[in-house]
Amino acid sequence: MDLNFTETQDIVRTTAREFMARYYPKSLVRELEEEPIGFREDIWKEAANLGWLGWVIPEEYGGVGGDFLELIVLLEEMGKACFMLPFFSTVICSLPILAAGTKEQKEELLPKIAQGEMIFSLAFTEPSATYEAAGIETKAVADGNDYVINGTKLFIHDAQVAHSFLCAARTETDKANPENGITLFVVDAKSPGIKITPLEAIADDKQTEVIFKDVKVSKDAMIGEINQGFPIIKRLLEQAAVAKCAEMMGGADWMVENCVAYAIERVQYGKPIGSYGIIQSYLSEMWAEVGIAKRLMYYAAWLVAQGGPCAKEVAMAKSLASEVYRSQTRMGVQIFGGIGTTREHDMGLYYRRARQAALLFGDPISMRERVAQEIGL
Amino acid sequence: MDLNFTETQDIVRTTAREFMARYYPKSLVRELEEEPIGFREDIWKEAANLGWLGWVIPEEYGGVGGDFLELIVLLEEMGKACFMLPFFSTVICSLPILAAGTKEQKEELLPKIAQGEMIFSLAFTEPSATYEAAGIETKAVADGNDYVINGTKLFIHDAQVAHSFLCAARTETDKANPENGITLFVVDAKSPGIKITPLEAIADDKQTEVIFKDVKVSKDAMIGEINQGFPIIKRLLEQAAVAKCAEMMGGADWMVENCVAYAIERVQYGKPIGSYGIIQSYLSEMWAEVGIAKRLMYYAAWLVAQGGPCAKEVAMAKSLASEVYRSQTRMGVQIFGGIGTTREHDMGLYYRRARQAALLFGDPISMRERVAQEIGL
Amino acid sequence: MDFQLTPEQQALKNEFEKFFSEEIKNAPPNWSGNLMALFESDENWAYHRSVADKLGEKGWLSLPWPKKYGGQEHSYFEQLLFNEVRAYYRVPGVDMWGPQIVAPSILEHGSEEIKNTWLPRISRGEINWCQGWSEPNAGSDLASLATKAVENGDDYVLNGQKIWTSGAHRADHMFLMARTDPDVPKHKGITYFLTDIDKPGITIRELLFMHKKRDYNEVFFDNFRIPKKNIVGDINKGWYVTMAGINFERSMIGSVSELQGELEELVELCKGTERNGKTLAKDPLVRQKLAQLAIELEAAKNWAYYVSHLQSKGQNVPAESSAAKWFSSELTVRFANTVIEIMGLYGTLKEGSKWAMLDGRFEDMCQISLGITIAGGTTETMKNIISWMGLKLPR
Amino acid sequence: MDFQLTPEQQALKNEFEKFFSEEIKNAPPNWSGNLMALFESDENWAYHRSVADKLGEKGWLSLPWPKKYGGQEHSYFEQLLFNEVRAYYRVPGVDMWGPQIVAPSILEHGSEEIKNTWLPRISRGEINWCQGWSEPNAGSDLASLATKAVENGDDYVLNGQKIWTSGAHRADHMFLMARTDPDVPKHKGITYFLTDIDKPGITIRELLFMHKKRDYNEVFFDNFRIPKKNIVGDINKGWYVTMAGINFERSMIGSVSELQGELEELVELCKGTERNGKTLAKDPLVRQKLAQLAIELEAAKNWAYYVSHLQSKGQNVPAESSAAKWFSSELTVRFANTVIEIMGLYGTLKEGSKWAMLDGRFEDMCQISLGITIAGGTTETMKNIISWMGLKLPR
Repeated sequence: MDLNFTETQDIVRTTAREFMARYYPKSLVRELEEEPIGFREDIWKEAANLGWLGWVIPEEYGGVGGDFLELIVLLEEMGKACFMLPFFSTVICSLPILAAGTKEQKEELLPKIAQGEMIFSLAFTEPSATYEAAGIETKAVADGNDYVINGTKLFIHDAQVAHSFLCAARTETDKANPENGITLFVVDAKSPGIKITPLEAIADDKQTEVIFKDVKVSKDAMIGEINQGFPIIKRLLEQAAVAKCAEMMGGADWMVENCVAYAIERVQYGKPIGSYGIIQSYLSEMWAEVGIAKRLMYYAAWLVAQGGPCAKEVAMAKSLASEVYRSQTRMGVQIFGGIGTTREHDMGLYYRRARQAALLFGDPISMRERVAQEIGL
Repeated sequence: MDLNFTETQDIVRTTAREFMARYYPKSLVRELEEEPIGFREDIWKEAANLGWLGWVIPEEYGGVGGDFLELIVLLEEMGKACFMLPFFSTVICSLPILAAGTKEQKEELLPKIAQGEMIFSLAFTEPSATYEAAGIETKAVADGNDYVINGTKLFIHDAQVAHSFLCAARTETDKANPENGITLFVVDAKSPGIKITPLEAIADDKQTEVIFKDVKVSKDAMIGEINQGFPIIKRLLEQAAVAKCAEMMGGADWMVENCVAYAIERVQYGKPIGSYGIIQSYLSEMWAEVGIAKRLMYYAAWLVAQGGPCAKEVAMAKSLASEVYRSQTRMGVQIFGGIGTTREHDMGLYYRRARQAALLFGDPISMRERVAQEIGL
Repeated sequence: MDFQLTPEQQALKNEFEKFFSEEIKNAPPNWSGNLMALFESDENWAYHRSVADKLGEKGWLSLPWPKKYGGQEHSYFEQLLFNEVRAYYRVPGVDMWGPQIVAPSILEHGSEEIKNTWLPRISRGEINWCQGWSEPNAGSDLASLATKAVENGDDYVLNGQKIWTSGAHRADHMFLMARTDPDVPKHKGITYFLTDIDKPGITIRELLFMHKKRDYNEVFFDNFRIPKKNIVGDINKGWYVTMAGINFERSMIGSVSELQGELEELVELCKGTERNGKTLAKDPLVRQKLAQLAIELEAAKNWAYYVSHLQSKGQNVPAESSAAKWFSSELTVRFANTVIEIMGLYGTLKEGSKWAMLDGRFEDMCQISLGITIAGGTTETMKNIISWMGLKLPR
Repeated sequence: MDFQLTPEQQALKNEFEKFFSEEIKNAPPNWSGNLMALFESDENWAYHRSVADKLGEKGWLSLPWPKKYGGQEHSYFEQLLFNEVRAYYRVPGVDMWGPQIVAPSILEHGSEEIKNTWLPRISRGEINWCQGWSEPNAGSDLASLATKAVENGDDYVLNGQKIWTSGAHRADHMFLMARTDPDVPKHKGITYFLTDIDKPGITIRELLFMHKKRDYNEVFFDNFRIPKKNIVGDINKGWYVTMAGINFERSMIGSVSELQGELEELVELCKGTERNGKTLAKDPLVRQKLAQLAIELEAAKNWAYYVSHLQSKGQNVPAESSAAKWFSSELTVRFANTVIEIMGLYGTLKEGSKWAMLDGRFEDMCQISLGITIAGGTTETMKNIISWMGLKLPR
């Protein structure tokens, strides 16, 4: 056992920090939040040049061939910087292609992803607002060499800039086991019949409603076997949940560091507020709980990277990170006082993101239910 | 609206405080906790002389003819003093007799209760450990002019000193509505077939298992109509739940007062611990939350006293008082530090009672479920 | 102890009920009734103004004042009933400051001239106030304020900066504190001024809330002149004038009552919303959460009644009212966050989103409520007041 | 980052597993494995002693010590694995103080004579220690201790009182701090002594826990003599000797691991217990509560591993280990209270009651765990350490 970061992990972190300091100031976060598209070609290209988009893609497909834990370190820094470009969406969609795509699909798609030429959006959730298989009602019906997709996808990130969707649709109805009968397709975002409508949400992340109306995709666009999409998606959701934890914990790090710094600097009644017991109590809890949640996240991420069963630990990490991030950002606002509630201060960026991220890829309640199943209840 | 205490309420409080100071020191609480019977005849007689046992019994039946809110004030003081004699059990059993008994039953039983000659124990709960009607499986079967009772009652307070039980038994089975078919009986504690076994529990209150094996009671011992016992019990349970709140909030008052006093007196690092921000944070929360829970309790008690519907408010009061008392006694231990965890210190008396009382006459979870029903969910 | 309203109280409450249940029907189409709603659009502001005029006419903006100054001589308890009913229906029309903060200060410390000049205008609801107290370096430690006022002929000339000035962009007047003597202990060199703000020397700059709505402002004074006759109380005694201004109905019933209305809507929503094949109303976790909110609201309501009862008996209740402030502001944050948990992904959608639930009011509330736990005394300051004034703990 | 145990670590862990899973079979019939269980009866104490002898023989009481003094030169991480496995099986046999508190102090500050006299006895598990640190007026502020030791020939003569002396009634030796110079700043006049306690001048009085079990004692010194050769480190330097004693495996893995075992039993219990017509395991509220406990345990375990990892790299980690102490002791209280909520009325029944569940262990734990949040540094002190040493906040 060695809980130190590897040298590569350290390098990834340093590079990411330098990148963010150089290209991604907080003022840009506010700009991107207020724009409908929220994209910067130059930054995207720069990220691609650093190999980030292809970090976990093997070299044979144009990637870096790095590992999942390095990606986690990178995502922490992105969370810390409130990175809004469609990196998360694209990378999580690359994972099932890598895991379940045919050689042809990999050769076609992965190099483009790695080079930053193909932005992906995951079209999974629907008005059922769940990550369970039963929530998928979008249908794909065979029609010659094609499938025809009909349905509404909701809470879909980054559709507004995506070149392609990774779309989960039902190709068969199995009431007894809704996990059967789901199939994954890569769908060109410019296909006729796709209608994208922005949704404004608390984190000003770019969510949309995506309606598929008689959208045709070729059979070749299927990732994995027909009706066998859910196991692939399940793995993807585990990876995405841990990745989301990394973003959250990166944000939490920002918050603890900045709250501590402010408490030392801000004077009221002639003393730094950080010298008052009640503020020390808040800050020590924040530091400890964030630290503890983060170690659990690393463990879950390591299990994910190992490729074995990790459903329990991922659910644990997602639930705890979500709860901790929510409650600690709540406390953080209290440390900063009025200024922390303003648009011009960064605290609100994190408070709002905490409330959104807690619900993405499994909210704490559903994650605890998963844990209950896994511990034998 | 007038939220002041009445003059009588103030007198009851003063009298009770004097009584406790004179007859009921904390050393006696420890003695009573360690004795299997836990009773003092002289104190009981003194309480009867003050009219406490017949406080809410009309004068025509030998009582004082006081009101329920005065009883609440008295119970607060009892809670504050950790009063262990079977006052609570006896008084809550007197309420349904008063409400639903025949004139003969009232004339026979109530004067004895008022004079302290008849101790009652409520034999309601069973191994099902619930206060819902469905939990009653003890059966009473007609046999000539008698009923024959068979079943196990569990978590029964004060059976070890009771002259009589108020026992709920099923005289009819109605699967569709388990509230039908329950009948109340007054059962002589010396009846053949009753077996009482002590249960040791966290508060060292006197709980028992009471087994009824072919216990005969006369039809005349029925309180209310056959099969119609549950509405009577329901009312009793509401009264008992609020009464338990009063005990809890009295205990909470003890705790806040004593924690504050100790925080002012106890010096560490050259300053009273009450001058440290984290301790001030604890104490201000304790004071506020206890105060808030208490006002809700008074409101519920007033509704109970009015005799109208009060299920929602009683459930609210019981849930909140229970949660607050539990969490505040937890904090209280932290204020006192080591000494508060010892047998010789009083803090533990309250910490232990908080954990027991929270579960009696409806635990917070079941009370919240009741509230959910009442607000239309 | 008697929780029954007197017949007079009940009659008055019925009158309030009747008025506000009607008046809410005049709300503009996008009226959310949230805290900052009145500032959000000209339409909303016009609605607020129209209700204010009606309330002024009815004498409901001066319920507890002496008759001599146009008041109704009601107790704080009747004021509570008014605040409760108005908030339940989410109707605006009461200036945040004039009737309950400025007026008590004037009543206690103002000269007859001040009283006769300002009180009638406040009771008619015609002034829109903003508050010039906090400064960047004077938050919880308010008495550290640095804005200077220097005597100059019949005026004082102000220089400095205020912050957190809610609604300054809609207001026409400001009440403020400024330092008139820098050489004495900080509480003893402050003076209390009233001023219109439609004149030179004052700059109002927006300070958006984290969700981009405008409530706060920064206000800058650059040789801003206020006539001496607009001083309330004595020179350098402004701190004590301010303290009189906290002597209003402090039960927080408004927040509680507004949430009570929200809870009722939520129950209906949960009964009509399916999730995973059953309604939210049937989910035991949702039931527990909503029940807990209902309990906390009922408790906060009873506490508010208690605080108001004490105040109506003439008691000064800093600890009790601080507990009310703390408990109900934190409850508002908890409430909004709990609703978002219950709604799940839908809960994060904003007002105006096609798929938002209850107009996205809770997405808004889970942010705006943070301000309530800070403005007018942070949660931590409330705990200090309880500790020091209520429990007499050593500092 | 690699969470896989090395083959050597895995082999060692397997050895521990094998030993303790066998050894628990030798427990006396009423052995609960709770914190104070070893003190509860002569049988329990004998069980503890018998395991201690075996552990001493295996060298498992001195895993991280230098070989020179009978140790195994393992890292703190191997010590953690030992502590984890032992706690999971609830086996006693490790003196609470000797191997992990007294020994590090001796190793760092003791003379060769002290080392050669005491270390072998500790590593053989033959000494039963009790701790003479806290006093009635020296709790969190330990350096205020007032017990005096005055030089007299070859001895020091002690007068004063100690409190919270766990297990003094079973112990045969005590390590203690006493004031040897009252005229210097309080940290600088304290000396560290070792002594046997089977001699005149010492009185041990029981101080029962709130549930009437005996763990604590008060200890009174009345001209109690300790030979000078039993001083560890220099005269008046005892405070620094003590500080070395906190340099042990501080991850709190033991508490966490014990609760992990409890959780597994609880899951089985809930699957087999019907309430209101269905098993507790099927109740969504119970599922959420147990899942939350499982999550917090897994988190605490990972944190413990992290702390131990840092320690095994030679880092001194006051903030991290304080967080471990705080989090896992509070978790123990939360755990016990949650279990009682789940069990309902049954949860309050004591060990030995006919109807008690899981032998009433949680009724006991919900009380005894309070001691863990206080002893060895209160939750509040832990937060102070984090604030001051971890976050560098001003005092």
